[in-house]
Amino acid sequence: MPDMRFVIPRQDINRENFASSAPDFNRRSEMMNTDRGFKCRITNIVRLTEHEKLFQLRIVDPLERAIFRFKPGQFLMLELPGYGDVPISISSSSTNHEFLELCIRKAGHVTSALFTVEEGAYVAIRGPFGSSFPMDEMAGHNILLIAGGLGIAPLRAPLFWINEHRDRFLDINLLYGVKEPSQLLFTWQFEEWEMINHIRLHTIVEHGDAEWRGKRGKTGMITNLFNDISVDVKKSYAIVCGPPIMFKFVCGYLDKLGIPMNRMFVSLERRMHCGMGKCCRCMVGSTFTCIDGPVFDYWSVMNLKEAI
Amino acid sequence: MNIAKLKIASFDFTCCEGCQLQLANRESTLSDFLELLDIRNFREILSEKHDDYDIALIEGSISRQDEVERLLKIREQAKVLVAFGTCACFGGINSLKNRFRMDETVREIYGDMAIETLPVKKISDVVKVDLSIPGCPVAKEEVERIIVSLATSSLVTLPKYPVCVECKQQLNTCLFDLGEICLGPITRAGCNAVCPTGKTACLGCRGPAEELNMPAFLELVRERKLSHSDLQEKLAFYNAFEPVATDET
Amino acid sequence: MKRDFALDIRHLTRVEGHANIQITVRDGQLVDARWAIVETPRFFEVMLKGMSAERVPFLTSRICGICSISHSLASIRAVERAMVIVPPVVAEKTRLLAMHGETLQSHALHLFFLVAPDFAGTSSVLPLMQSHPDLVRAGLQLKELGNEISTITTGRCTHPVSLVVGGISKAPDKQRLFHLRTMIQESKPALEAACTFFQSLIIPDFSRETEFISLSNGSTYPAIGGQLLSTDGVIRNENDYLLMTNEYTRDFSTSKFTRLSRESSVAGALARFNNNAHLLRPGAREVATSFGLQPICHNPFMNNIAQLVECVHIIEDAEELINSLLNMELSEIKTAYTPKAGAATGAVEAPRGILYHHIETDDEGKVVKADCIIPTTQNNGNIHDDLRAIAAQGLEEGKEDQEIKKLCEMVVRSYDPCISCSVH
Amino acid sequence: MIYKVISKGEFRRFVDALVKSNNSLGPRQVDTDSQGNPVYQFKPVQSVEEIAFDYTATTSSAKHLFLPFREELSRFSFHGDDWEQQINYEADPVVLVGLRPCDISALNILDDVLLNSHFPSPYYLAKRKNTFVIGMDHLPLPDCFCKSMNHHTVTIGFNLFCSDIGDNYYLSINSSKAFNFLKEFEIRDPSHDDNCLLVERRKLIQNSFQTEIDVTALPSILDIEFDSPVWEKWGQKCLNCGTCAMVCPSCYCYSLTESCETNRKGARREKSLYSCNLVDFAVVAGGHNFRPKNGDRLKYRYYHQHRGFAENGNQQICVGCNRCGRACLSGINPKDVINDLRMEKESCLICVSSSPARI
Ligand SMILES: Cc1cc2nc3c(=O)[nH]c(=O)nc-3n(C[C@H](O)[C@H](O)[C@H](O)COP(=O)(O)OP(=O)(O)OC[C@H]3O[C@@H](n4cnc5c(N)ncnc54)[C@H](O)[C@@H]3O)c2cc1C
Ligand code: SF4
Ligand code: SF4
Ligand code: SF4
Repeated sequence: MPDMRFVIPRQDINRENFASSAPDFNRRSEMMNTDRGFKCRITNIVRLTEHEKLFQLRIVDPLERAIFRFKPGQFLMLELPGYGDVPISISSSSTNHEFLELCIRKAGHVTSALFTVEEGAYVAIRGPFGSSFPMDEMAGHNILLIAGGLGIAPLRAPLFWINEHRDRFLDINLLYGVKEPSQLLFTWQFEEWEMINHIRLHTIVEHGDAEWRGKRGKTGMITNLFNDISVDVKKSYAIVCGPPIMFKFVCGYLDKLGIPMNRMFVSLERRMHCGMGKCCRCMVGSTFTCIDGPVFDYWSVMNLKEAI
Repeated sequence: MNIAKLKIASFDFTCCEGCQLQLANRESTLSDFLELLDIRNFREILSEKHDDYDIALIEGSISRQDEVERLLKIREQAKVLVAFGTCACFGGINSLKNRFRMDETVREIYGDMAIETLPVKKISDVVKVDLSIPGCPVAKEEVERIIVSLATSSLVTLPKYPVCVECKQQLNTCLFDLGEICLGPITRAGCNAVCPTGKTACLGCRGPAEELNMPAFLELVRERKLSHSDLQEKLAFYNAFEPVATDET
Repeated sequence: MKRDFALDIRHLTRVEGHANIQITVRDGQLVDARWAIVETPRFFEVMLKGMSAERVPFLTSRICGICSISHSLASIRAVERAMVIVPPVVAEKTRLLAMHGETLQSHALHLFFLVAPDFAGTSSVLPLMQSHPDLVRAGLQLKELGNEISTITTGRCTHPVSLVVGGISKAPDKQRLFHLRTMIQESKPALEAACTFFQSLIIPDFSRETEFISLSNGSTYPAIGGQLLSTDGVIRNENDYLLMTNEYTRDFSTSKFTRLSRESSVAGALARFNNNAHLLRPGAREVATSFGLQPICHNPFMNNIAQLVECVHIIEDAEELINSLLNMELSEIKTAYTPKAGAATGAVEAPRGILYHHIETDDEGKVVKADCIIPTTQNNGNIHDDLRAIAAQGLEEGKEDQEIKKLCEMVVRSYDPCISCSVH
Repeated sequence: MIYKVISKGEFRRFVDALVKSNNSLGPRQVDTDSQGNPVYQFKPVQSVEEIAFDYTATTSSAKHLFLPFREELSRFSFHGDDWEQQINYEADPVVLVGLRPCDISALNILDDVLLNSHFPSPYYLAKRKNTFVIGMDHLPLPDCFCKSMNHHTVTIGFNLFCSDIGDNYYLSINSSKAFNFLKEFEIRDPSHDDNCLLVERRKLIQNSFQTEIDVTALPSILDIEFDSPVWEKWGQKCLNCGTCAMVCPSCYCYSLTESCETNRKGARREKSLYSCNLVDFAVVAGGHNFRPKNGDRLKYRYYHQHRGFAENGNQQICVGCNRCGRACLSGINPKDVINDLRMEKESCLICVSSSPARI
């Protein structure tokens, strides 16, 4: 029989004060709920290309919906129960509190399973996590948005923001390159962006087909588009999203043009398991992509080991 | 999650049938496990036979011509052919026979009786294998996990790291510290380090871990002055590793 | 009416391994009835050559997926006797407990998965899960108990890891032994349910006089080692196993045949019972009586009942073994030894009968010669002869072809043949 | 903190009372190695007799009691198309006897990473709060280098810490729980002599270290030497076996897996401790491996241990217990690796004008 005098009482971690505890473990316990996801209903699925779909999500619980806020550039962990969770950038407007949009490419285990679910299914999201594009700091400047391939997905959130606050910005150029014309995403928004939001849109593909050439579309690498624009380096910010190899060329070019490194922003991708700076999967040098990133200015990236 | 049952069949070749037997183990989840399956052919427990299976579990290695033909037929039918157990994946202990001449081997056991036998082959020497589940015997827990993954069309994976990870998680004393050679550092995990946990050396039944570092492993055995012949006997036991140089230096 | 028929069962189902039953009847006369094993041989005796003795049990356990513990222990016993190594008491008790676990698991698998469908008229255990859920649950519970005993004593239930020459490499965990004791107590209703079910079955009426061979040590129900004893009165020393078996080959079978005083003989649960019934634990003896089973019983179908009786015995015995292990200091578990030359036989009672391993080592303790004689090999002759007798009896009684076929299959299954094991 | 002195006999009675009333773990001898040395591990104990108070060091740290090697984080149960998520992070109280200062320091570091950072881990917190830690000092082993890491003493992170001052233990009591328990036993205030004995004991420990590592400016050296051939050299020896990370008291990297239950009525999210030395740690979708070579991965472990990551304010997280060095079958240990790296650096600094060719 245990001697009751020496039995250690069990301590509930949600209770703030327990005088008998040894060290001070009370800090930040208000953020305890990080492993519980918000349940979302998939309200709409749009097939963009063979490999990409746009998922529209609505947080089920009204209270959770009301408190969920994010900044352009942040990502969330999307959980498909039974399969796992993956980091996905939020691709919708940060002022839209009704729906979230996620543009997802079928890449592996979880994303393939996501491609089999239908509208009405329930998933969970954790987050938002990570750093964001400094939209306020960029106000009053020209913005150069450069997207390669799926890089357009994380660019959509800042783009929405810019469009909603169009008067705060000067010239906006969107450079968008993909491999083939069929891979161009969000084409239905191009006209709106150009006509209503006065964004100068430049697209380029690596391999154009006959139809593309017929419409006099450009072919080549994304860097070829630089000939079409004039950049006022003193008054410009750049946001670059795409495969790592693209950073090197694009940012290298902009650097040469004279845009300061701390005015160029990139979004990095690494394998993530937790999104909370604990699993150490997404380390780049000594920096966590999930907490310190995914959005970094180019100066920081240059100083990270193994970044690109 | 409602999913169609997997049309599965189980076939045994040259082996002890211990891997098949594992399918009937883990009694606590057995009925749930069988719920996932539509067993079309399984001689060991079932009298009916049907030939419309999608998944074929192949147990054992190949050591006679009629087995080759039977296997080729199964390959034609099966959408997913699974090498089930170490004998199927690597040849297993049966391969120890290959060190001897076949005619002498037969004479030794059967005298002058005419018995056919071929040098032992693993399944992938004969047909294409879609999925390998190693283990002597296979671990039912892993089989269950893989079958559930197949049923839910999830990713089927085996650990890529070596047994030492799981061994340390069991707080075992390393067998090298007890003066024995253990193949844990070069063998694929997934068995929960059963052998080192029972304090006997890992003999590598799950085959090589991914990107194993054989030179470093050999160096380790040399440095600790452990017996080279013991090492070779262990490496050869399941035929899962490339033979190593014989010099005793 | 004189009838013709040919029965050709290629790869009998619900047995371990590949074998065929062939019966030919012409003009109402039984022309031929044979038990033909076609399993691919693996040549273990050759593989063992040159292997160090300490590794032998790890190889021989792979002879059979069902009775791997018996094979391990037979090899270990042979090597220990050859090199004069005496294992500590704790090791011996643990080994015996391990054997019990294996036998329980094997008997449960046989009785519930392979035999019960015959009596219930189904093709496998799967439909029984719906029609007799309690019976299947009881079977699973006993099988699980057997597996758990093996796992706790040897590290895993198939292909043991901690049975080694000299003793055991790791002592069973006392916490888990406690848990095992609870499991045993909880299994008793399952055992009763099984007995009630088998009481309700009609055991085919068939008998053919034969010779039963088992181990015997005079004081306890046999398991590991002892003298070799036959119901015809032959007694031999363990090392003289060859005189007990007299192996020979038949051209239709990859598994060999054996004989002793008669054309054929039997090993297994019924043989153990016939030779040692008085050494069973009281509970087991009671169950035997309730089935009208008494020595010497010559009905092969009663082998199933003998297995059930043994389950009762094992569970009682295991409980006592666990109690005594729990009261011991489990520190001394292995005797140190230096490998040396020697030769000896290790005989154990595997679930299906006597299993002999004979091992000869050189000065470095490497195997120079090995011989394994498997219970099913010893039963082949008797199965073969029973097939002929039961088919003839069926013809005489004017039974339908299908009925004869079923009886033939059933009589083979009652031996619980372990075919891949016999062709090792 | 309150300081008291307790006789060794009375202390044993105290520990026995605790151990008998709670789930407890302490160092126990589990084996004898081939050299005849005892092997210790933290194992469950039922009475004070089972605790090896004079143990040297356990092979594995006590980390897994706070960060289990495998841990279920949450569970989903499915109903039709819908599901529910259940999370349970409660923990039962545990008494942990015999932690060394370095082990406790490692816990403090884990506290920093897992509690005082962006997203505190409730799972860890529950276990940490419910573990009653009794620390004990010891004379360093020949290969301990905790002094170099400044972790040979510890002032927080335990409930009770015992310094051996001959016939008595000098107790540092750091929680009211411990103080309450001790009220039932014979303790006294430290005398002047006791204080002197304590100082002497500390000096003795301080002076008994045989292994030292120069860690000055190590973080920046690690940054500068990111591409050093030293990594390649040690990487060639590394077996990618993860042993070092499993036994280390402060390695905490993990992986998450989700698996469906066999009856498909639910799924579990499970966390398993991982190691940056394992081959697939940095593999991303599509199969690209950011750290394909042994050396890259080994470097990352050292980078993490000795340079520190942001969540921990870029502090070193290695406490200098050398468990990794002892357990590594390839003889890779922090002292040799770091010295090698330093040599590299320093030999270059000496030859300011023309660097010698690398062999
Ligand atoms: C910040 C950020 C933003 C991103 N935004 C987007 C976006 O907007 N759109 C988009 O399409 N993609 C985006 N990605 C990429 C996306 O996260 C990956 O494509 C995705 O994680 C691939 O996951 P998968 O499960 O399909 O592939 P896999 O790599 O097959 O699986 C990843 C997960 O499955 C499990 N897993 C995989 N392999 C194994 C194994 N061998 N063993 C055990 N478990 C395994 C792991 O738990 C892992 O988390 C982003 C990535 C990051 C880091
Ligand atoms: S016993 Fe074997 S598996 Fe375990 S750590 Fe040592 S080498 Fe690795
Ligand atoms: S450093 Fe040593 S212990 Fe760590 S992974 Fe490499 S070989 Fe294993
Ligand atoms: S890295 Fe090695 S020395 Fe440092 S704390 Fe971990 S195990 Fe101890």
